[in-house]
Amino acid sequence: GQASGTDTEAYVTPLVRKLAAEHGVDLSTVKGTGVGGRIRKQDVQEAARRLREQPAAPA
Amino acid sequence: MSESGGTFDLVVLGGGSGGYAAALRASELGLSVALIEKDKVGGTCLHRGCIPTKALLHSAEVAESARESENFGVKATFEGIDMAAVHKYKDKVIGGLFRGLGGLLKSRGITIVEGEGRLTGTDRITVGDAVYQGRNILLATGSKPKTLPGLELDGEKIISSDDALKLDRVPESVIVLGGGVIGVEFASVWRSYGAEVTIVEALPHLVPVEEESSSKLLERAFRKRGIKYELGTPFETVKTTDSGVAVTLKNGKSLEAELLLVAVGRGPVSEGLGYEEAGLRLERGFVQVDENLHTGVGNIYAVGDLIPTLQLAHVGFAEGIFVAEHIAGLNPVNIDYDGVPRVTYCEPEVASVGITSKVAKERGYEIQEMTYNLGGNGKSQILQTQGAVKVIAQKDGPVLGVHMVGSRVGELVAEGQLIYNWEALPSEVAQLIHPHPTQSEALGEAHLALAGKPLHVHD
Amino acid sequence: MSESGGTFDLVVLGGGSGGYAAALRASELGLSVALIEKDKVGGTCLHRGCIPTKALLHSAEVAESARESENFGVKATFEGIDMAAVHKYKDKVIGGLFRGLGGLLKSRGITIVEGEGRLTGTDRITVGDAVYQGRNILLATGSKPKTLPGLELDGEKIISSDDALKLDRVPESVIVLGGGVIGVEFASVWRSYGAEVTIVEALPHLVPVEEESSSKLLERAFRKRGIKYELGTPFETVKTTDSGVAVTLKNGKSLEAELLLVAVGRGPVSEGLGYEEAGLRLERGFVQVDENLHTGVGNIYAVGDLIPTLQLAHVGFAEGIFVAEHIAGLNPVNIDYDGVPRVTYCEPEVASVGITSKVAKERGYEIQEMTYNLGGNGKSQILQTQGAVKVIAQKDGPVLGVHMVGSRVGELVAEGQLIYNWEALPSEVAQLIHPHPTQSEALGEAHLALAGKPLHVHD
Ligand SMILES: Cc1cc2nc3c(=O)[nH]c(=O)nc-3n(C[C@H](O)[C@H](O)[C@H](O)COP(=O)(O)OP(=O)(O)OC[C@H]3O[C@@H](n4cnc5c(N)ncnc54)[C@H](O)[C@@H]3O)c2cc1C
Ligand SMILES: Cc1cc2nc3c(=O)[nH]c(=O)nc-3n(C[C@H](O)[C@H](O)[C@H](O)COP(=O)(O)OP(=O)(O)OC[C@H]3O[C@@H](n4cnc5c(N)ncnc54)[C@H](O)[C@@H]3O)c2cc1C
Repeated sequence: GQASGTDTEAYVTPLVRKLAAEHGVDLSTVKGTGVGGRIRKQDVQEAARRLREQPAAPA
Repeated sequence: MSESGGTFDLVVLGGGSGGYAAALRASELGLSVALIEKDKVGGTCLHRGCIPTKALLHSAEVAESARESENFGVKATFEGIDMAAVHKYKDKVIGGLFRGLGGLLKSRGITIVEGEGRLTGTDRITVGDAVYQGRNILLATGSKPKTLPGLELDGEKIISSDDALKLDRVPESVIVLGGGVIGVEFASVWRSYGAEVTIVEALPHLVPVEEESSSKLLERAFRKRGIKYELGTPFETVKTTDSGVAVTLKNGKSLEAELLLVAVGRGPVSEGLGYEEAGLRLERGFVQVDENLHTGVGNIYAVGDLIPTLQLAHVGFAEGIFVAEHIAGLNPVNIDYDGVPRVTYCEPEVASVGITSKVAKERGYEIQEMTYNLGGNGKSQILQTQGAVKVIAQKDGPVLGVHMVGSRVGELVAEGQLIYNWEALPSEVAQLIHPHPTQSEALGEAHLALAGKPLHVHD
Repeated sequence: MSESGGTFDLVVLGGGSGGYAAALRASELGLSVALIEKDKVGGTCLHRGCIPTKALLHSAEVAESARESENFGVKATFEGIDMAAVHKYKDKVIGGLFRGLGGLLKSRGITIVEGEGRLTGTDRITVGDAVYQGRNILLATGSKPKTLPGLELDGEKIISSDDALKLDRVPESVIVLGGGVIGVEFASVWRSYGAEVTIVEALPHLVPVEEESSSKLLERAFRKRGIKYELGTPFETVKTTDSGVAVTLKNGKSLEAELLLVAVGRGPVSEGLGYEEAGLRLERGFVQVDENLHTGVGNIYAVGDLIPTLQLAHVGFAEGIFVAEHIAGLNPVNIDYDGVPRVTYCEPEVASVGITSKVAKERGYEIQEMTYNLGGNGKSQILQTQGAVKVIAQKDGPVLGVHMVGSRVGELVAEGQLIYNWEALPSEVAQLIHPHPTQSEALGEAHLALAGKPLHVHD
């Protein structure tokens, strides 16, 4: 978990994390374009756009 | 016979922090605004509150610095306080800000009405003969010092904060009734000025709404400074004597001093202003509002110390801005009052944002806490201040509260405000190494430790 | 004959900010660590840098406060500086932090080796007869004062910051060569102590790497304080005289003073340590590394002032932590050096984080700027400090830089650090009303204005 500090997940900022939650974006699927591979707001917005355009999965 | 003062998109009653912030924001949003003020724009905060007290506190800091100068290798002699000069300094600061505010209100095209207003209908406020009609009304008449039943202020020996700010001398000794923000700030000033000070607080701690560990650190610091206090001991009576006042407490103790400052809280200014007649709900004098600060009557809103939210200037600002944006149709986000930073500017300062560990537990959170002692913080050692930064986080979750004690920590709570309100995880803060050597590093260290990667932290 | 000092997961050469932070973090992560230090753990920062200079700056603040006390209604007389007592105070602060750090390193199980080490292979460091073998090696030998070609320091009249920190008297007059961070800090101290000070800077501004408006505000403040400066005028020669030094500048001017402080920068400590022999790339003495702080040779890393990144203690901390996490396989995020806060602790302070408007334009950003003058900030008026907070944002985008000048603004940059690194939009900051009355409100006001909702802002 985050509290242990030994995670290897990419560093995200709270503002990015919030944006991702708002758009239903799974951060582990997003590739960061920021310094050192940081996930930026733009990356989340881009992922959200692709999610929206992706055809609904067949039921 | 009444004449028309005109019709406005917004008529604001009271030009304090809440009222003028609403007026400024509404005018920015293109609304026509009348702002009615019977005394001076800027209200309590500028003229009898935040600003004058902080000026006194700064001159207290200068006095302490001179007194302790030899600890820092500086040869200086402290000779005393010149209250006339203190007032000159204080009034100069107030005057400059007052002129700035007046110019600002004028430049935004706000109609300033000088006079005492009264709500005379759900869409109108009357000032003398003139009626100001508002498509929206904002009540922001603020607050005034309260006292206890049977305890009468005489303005001479038994005084309020208003009187204390005008005092022309440093008293030999003072009893401060009330260990809340206003009480401890005056206690701190007078002690630095050389007075004997005793605080009487009915609750078990100074600044009792703060995290208990902060109260305890403040108490320890005050004890070292020679500020006495009686905690958990309600006041019983006071008599004025030739030389001052004689106070007795419920526990039988009696205290004497030159002055008694009554700082037991502030009550709303809502009487005789037509509020109840217009159908507003009042409780203990406070105007009741919904989450949009609407009173439930017509288009009448209320903000600031008049409503039962935190009595802070920046809460007034935030509420005033909220109402302006709301009536302009901007759909602003409701204020999260837990996320409002609180600062007590005594020496040492106490600052916090978010919730206390007690409240966190009441709300059912599983929490982690980390207290970083300022003893490990280089800059605090340089300032020779003691205290701590305590950070409370939800287990594996975001920061829920930041609680600090120490000289100058009031400036650190702005960072805490972002952390709390942006729901940061300790690891997200820990990623950013704070500038060395600053006091802000203590906040960084606490987050590093909570994130499982302590840096300058002893086990 | 060499004996074995043992084999460790990490052998660190140099116990300054970079080296000891790496040692602490690595030991937390379960690695075995040897830390080799020839002098004292804590390095430059603790013994000859950050901490002692800030102690001098604080006693300078105490001196100024006493000198200006009457402006605040305090009767106090400033009589002078007692350098012996200043050193006692400074050494007490250093001593306390040094003991704390020593205890910390010991409690984490780090093997501390006292002695001068040398890289004697790609996986070993030799100290005297003992060889310390490391699965990973970290070089953190730091930096030392530089001088100009032909300008020799004598430690008496022509001195470095190391000498300046030991000076047993307040000089009558000083010429400070170099208007960067170290130069302006000493200039500020000595002026407060009563010396005549002239700064000579070859570039057109003091603190030339800062936003130009910050340099100009500092220059204005220094002029008011009676600190003289010669900008855009390179140094030519210096001669020592009976009474001090005689300096000539390239523009023909000549200056005399009791002392010349040479503060033209610091160079890496990398000579004669076996670095080149091991195949490391050096440029102007700096060890070259990749984005993971790896030297390209074996498992050898380098951090801190030894590599050509920002020469700051908290950069050393961040780099040290990074290397420890990297070799432990944690895959840490690379450091964004633009996001490192910078503070210059002279009076007034200069602080910044993010990029300057010049760099923003070079990178092709369309930007918006807002400068909030501290004249409108209540707390700054109470402190009687002048300056400004400038915020640079991408047009319709996040904040790119925060640049501040004023007393005590160094503590405000921690909030700026979150804003920049979290790529906050001005509107996201503007949503949060800062505590009143604090200096942090100036940062809030700048963001409010950038977000199109100015509060206490004159057009
Ligand atoms: C000693 C002291 C220290 C304080 N320190 C701080 C601090 O450091 N930080 C902080 O955040 N807060 C502080 N406060 C609290 C802060 O001052 C208040 O929260 C703030 O002023 C509330 O703003 P307001 O607009 O609601 O009311 P007020 O500021 O009280 O303004 C109300 C205004 O309405 C006017 N008015 C009232 N009735 C009428 C009428 N009928 N017609 C026309 N005008 C009318 C009054 O003249 C007044 O100007 C302090 C308060 C005190 C007393
Ligand atoms: C006057 C001054 C003021 C400063 N103020 C600030 C400030 O306010 N804020 C800030 O962030 N930065 C400040 N700095 C910069 C800061 O001190 C440095 O960035 C920081 O100390 C760099 O850390 P380091 O670990 O790379 O090197 P250093 O701190 O220089 O540590 C290197 C260590 O390696 C040891 N060493 C060297 N060679 C060997 C060897 N062969 N064997 C064993 N040990 C060896 C040295 O004895 C030393 O202890 C200041 C610097 C100076 C000079």
